[in-house]
Amino acid sequence: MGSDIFEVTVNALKLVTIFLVMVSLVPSLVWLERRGAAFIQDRLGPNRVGPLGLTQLAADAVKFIFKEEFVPAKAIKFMFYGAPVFALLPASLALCALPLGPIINIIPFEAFGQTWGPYIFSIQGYEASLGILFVLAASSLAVYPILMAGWGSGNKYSLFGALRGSSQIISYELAMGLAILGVILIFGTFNLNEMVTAQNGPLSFSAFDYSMTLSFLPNWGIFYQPIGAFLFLAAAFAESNRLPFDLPEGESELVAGFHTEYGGLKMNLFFIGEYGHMIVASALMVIFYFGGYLIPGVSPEQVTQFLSGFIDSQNMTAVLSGLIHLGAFSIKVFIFLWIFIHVRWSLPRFRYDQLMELGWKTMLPWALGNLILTAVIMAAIH
Amino acid sequence: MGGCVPLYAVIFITIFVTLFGALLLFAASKVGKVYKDKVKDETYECGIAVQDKVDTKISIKFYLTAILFIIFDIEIIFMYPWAATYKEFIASGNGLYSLGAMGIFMGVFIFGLWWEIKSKALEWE
Amino acid sequence: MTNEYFIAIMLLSPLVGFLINGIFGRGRWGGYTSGAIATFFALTSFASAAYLVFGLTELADGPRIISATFFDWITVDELKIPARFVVDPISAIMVLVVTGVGTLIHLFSIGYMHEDRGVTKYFSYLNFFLFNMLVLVTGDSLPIMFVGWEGVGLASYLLIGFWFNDEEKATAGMKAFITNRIGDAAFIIGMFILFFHFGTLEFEKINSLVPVGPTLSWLSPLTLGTLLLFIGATGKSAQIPLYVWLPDAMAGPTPVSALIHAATMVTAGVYMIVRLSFLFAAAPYTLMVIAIIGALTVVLAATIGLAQWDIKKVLAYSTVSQLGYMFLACGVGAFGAALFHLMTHAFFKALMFLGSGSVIHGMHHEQDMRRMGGLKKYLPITYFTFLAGWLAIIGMPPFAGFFSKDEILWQSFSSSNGHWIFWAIGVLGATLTSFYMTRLMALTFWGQERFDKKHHHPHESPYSMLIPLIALAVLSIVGGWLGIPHVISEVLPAHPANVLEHWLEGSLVHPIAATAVDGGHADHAALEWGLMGLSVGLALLSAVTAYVFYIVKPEIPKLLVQKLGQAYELVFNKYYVDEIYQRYILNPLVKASEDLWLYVDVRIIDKLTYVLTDMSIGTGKMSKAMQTGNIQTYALYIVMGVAIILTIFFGV
Amino acid sequence: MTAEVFLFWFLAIVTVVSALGVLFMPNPIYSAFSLIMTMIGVSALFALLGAYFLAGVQVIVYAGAVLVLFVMVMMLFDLKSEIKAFTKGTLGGVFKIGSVAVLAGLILSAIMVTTQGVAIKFQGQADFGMQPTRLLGNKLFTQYVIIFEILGALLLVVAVGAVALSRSKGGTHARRID
Amino acid sequence: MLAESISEIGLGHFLVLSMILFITGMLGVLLRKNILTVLMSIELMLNAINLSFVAYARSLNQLDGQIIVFFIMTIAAAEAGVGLALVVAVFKRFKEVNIRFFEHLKG
Repeated sequence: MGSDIFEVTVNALKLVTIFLVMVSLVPSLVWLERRGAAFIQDRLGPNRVGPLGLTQLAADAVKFIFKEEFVPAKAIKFMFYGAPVFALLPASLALCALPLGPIINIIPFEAFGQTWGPYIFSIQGYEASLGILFVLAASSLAVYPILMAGWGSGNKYSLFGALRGSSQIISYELAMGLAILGVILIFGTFNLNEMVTAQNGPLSFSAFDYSMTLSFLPNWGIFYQPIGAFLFLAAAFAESNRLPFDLPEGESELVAGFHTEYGGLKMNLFFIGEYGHMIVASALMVIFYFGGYLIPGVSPEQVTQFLSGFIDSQNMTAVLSGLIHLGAFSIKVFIFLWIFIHVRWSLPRFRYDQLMELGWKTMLPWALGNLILTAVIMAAIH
Repeated sequence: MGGCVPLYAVIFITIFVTLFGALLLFAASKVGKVYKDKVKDETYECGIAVQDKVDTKISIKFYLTAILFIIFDIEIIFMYPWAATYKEFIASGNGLYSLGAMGIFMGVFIFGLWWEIKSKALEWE
Repeated sequence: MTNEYFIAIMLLSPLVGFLINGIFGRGRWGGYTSGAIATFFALTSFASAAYLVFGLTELADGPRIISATFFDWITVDELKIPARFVVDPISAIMVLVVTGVGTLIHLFSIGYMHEDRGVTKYFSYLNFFLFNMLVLVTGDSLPIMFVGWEGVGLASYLLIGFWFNDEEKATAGMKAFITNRIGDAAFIIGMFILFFHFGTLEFEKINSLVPVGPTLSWLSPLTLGTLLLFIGATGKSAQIPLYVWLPDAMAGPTPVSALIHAATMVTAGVYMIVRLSFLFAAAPYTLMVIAIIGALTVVLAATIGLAQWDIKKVLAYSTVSQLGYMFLACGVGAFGAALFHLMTHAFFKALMFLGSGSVIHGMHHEQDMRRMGGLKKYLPITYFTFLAGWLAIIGMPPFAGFFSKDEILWQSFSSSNGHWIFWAIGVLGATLTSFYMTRLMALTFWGQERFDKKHHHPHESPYSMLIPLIALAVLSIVGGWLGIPHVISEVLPAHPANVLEHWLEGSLVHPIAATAVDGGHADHAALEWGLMGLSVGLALLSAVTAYVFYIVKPEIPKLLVQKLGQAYELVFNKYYVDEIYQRYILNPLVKASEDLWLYVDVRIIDKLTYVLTDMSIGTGKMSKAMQTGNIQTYALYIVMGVAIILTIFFGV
Repeated sequence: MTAEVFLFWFLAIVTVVSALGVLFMPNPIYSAFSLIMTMIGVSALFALLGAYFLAGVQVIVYAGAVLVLFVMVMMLFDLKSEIKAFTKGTLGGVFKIGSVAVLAGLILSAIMVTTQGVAIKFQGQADFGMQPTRLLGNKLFTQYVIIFEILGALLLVVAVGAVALSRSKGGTHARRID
Repeated sequence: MLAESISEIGLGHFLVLSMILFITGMLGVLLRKNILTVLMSIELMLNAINLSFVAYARSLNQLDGQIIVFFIMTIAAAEAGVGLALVVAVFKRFKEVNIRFFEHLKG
């Protein structure tokens, strides 16, 4: 985990920070969602506690912790308690594998009476060389908390919700996997960092020994995989059980789905997991199709050069550049999070059979078609 | 041991997250008050008298969906190494071979999908 | 390398056609589609055969051979049989005849069979036959030849019984198959004897092992083996005593009769002997037997042919008789002449069968000559082509049959293995042939129209049937020019060489005693001319006689029949051979089988098997206890088995 | 003790303990969750051996698909914890355990013989990048392409068979015997 | 010897671990009463074999072992799918998952 104490600490802190940021993003997202919903529905939303109702978040957190701890008599204790804890895992594991910024090169420096370094840090929890595979593997585990919760509650509505939810997740995983295949075809790698680096620079096509550069557009994946991007987005909605795909918690039929029996903090943990999925999905969207942490029109080297114009320390420049890119990444992710929220309050819910039909009979064939089209075009233009 | 960093990190974050959640739950259970009540302990079914058995008729469809998912998932997994090497194959002039090999496989895949759709295995009434 | 591909293409393309028609075609394709497919593959085969033979002519003199070894077919101890196929001067002729005539007959069949319900099946069988015939012809060892041998037998059986709804026809198929089986058994035994003696079955290796001098003993393996092989040949090539199946085989579709039962398959026996000439040449006793059988067959079949009314039966007996000539030629050591006659016979007999097919087609499946007559007006092209075949078969110069038949006659007279009696029988046969063939012409094409004009409207056949006829007619005319005898060529302006003799030189063995006589042919020129003239003259005379009998004065035959009475009955009933076989061979066999069944099978063998079954039932009852149905117990057995195997593995 | 060694022992303990969990848990659902743990552990071991792609596939296929199916089926069956997790028959049990022990001994000695104790070390450093996966893909699509296509057909057959089976009414004549 | 075998990892370690998992799975197959657990134990055995294949692949520096593991996974998934389909078909009718029950399916 690193060669010396400094590196180990930084890496560990990175992981913890990413996780904690994810956790703490949730209240703000909830606030955003409530305000956004109110805005869409021409209401005000929470606005009493603190400025713009922002302190509502803190109040909610406190309330969650102090809520009564409640376990139904029929519940299976281990499952019942385990489910919310494990609900946190897939999203955080996946999030930690995503590249959030460029690599920071630290040249040797003096501190505490000894020389440290040189180090190479990436703004990323850990760099899994087959990043996509890791993310897919992690998110494929997301079914279990749902099943555990459904089974552990000892409630038939929970069980129904869980089965529905897991069926839905696995169904859309296929379309998602196929959509990602298009991306892999284009970039020829599983590594997320390499993907992001490949999207650097202006958009340039090369076909039949003839290349064309459109300097006003960035070299983003969306221009190569427009259908794939749309399919991925739709599948991501289903994967994170968001409207219009939130069938597992269709309250008209199933009370509240698999978390019917949950309340207080346990419920909150499920929420964190769900929003975590949303964040991961948005981040993947950005990485695959929207240039990741890259700022359109400006390469990371240019940023570093620009910064070194008025900052002496090379290390400071690197860190600052990294943070700027992290900021760019966050902005892009937030745009997608807003799309998630906006869609939730704009579209009605599917019926369950419609949902399955959409997944198997529409998205799967489309994703396949997209894949074949991509492959054929790639072979043809060579 | 550069290659092991992710493994360490993954194990670390797994344990950390699990502990975080567990501790949070533990803390919450200690902080809040608990009022035990027979009716409260019952399964929540919107206030209607509880139907005792959880064992109700669960549609075989869920299971069928899962089994089809396994099969298609593996077929998609098989496409991953292909997608990763496709560029290389094209560069070495064997793009059509690779496309053909996968074309046959995909033909089988599409046939399977078509058959499932046609045989109404994917129908949810 | 390319030659290997071409051999593979030649062999496999009919097989491909067979598979395509056989698997996909059933009930789906009409006659034209499947016929076109089958013909295409036959043509492909012919094209590659032609390419190969052309390549063969390009090769330098000496042992000219194109071969391809595809894989090792059988490897058991000493017995090593590679799947090796060769095209050498001998098989080249056969390959060309088989694929060439085969293609023409495929083409003919399109017109002839296209309305039949099982036409796809028919064409697939035809292609199947072609494949097996090619295997027979090109195979480079006895077992491979035998595979083809059996394959063509099967194809023949299937095609004779093609209209299996008719019991008589199905029975004819079975008769052919079973009669052939007798010959095949002898063939296999002969093969075994040769293997015992030589330790190999590949032609080349046997060739190098054959002793130099002739084997003058009846019981030597060489004589016995070749005799048994010859019995096999009598079965396939319809010689005495196994000829009875061929006339019945006419139950099959006429193109099949032309291809299988006239041009190619029935000549397989002759081909086999020619192929193994080095072996037969070393066994003079066998040659003698072959010559005698051949000569007897010539006369016997020709006499039967005199009294038949069915147009196809006449041709069938004619085929038997002509095959007798070929065996006669083999018997006197004139293998080249046998092959030559085989080739020309393939042309004109196929032509005549197809011609008769055209007649039958035109007459709406009427085969009885008594209800024909005067057809030349209605079927002009068929008539003229048939005329060429007729002239060829009665041996009129310069038609093909003349040269080959004359060659055989001369050889049977002059060769050291020959004798003037053979020559005399041959000439008698030729005279008879001339008579019944003219009779056939007269009854069919000339004279009055004896058919019912209200019901029969004879019509000329479509072009797909006429083109093969014309092609074969041309071949029947010019085919003989490949082997013009020296005495004639010396007279002719350009002195055309005997192409065939030159072509086969080195591939064929002359009987060891015969070489001495061959040298001074110039002295025999006058004799040869004389004999030639005599036989042609006799044939001509007999033809005229027949014309007089059946056209000028039709009452003479009836008178003759009354006069001859008993003799006519004998001939008309084919010497009662079928009845004799039935009475003295088949019935005793059936009786013996019944006795065997009642006494040996029921009393001894069944008892034994009951004891065995009781024993196995007992064992089963004992081991039943192990089979509980409990899956985990089974798993335990697996675990124990693996443990035991591992223990043994470590122990050793 | 290098990081690799520590990871190996850690993962070995995790996998073995959870494998024993599969064997001894009375409730099949807990067995299933235990098995998931084993699968993930084995996947981590794959990663330790440099087989990153397989590690991912292991989790996606086994943990993410096959065991989901198992768990779903169990929930479908509504199985309660079993009073007796093992089949009846003490003598048979002893026999089974004995045979397995013998087999285990044999396998162990085989391993010891072939690897000479622990003398065989891994050569070189495993490549942790994208390269092995590319090579794997290359090999899969050249040398093993026939098997690959056959497996495609097999999966089709399984899909069809599973659908057919799920529609069967279960019409045999077996009696219910307790 | 012991200390060394703890502090250094080689092919043998992975093979022994694989064997332990395999034996555990085998005991599960032989002893468990529930057919579902038996199926899971089979999966466990397959996993153990996979592990040794990958260890050998690493040891021999060849990728063939990994490809075979890939294939085994496919087969295992197919086997699980069909096996569970059968179990479900039996359960739907007889409500029984005891492995001993399957004895009575004969005839």
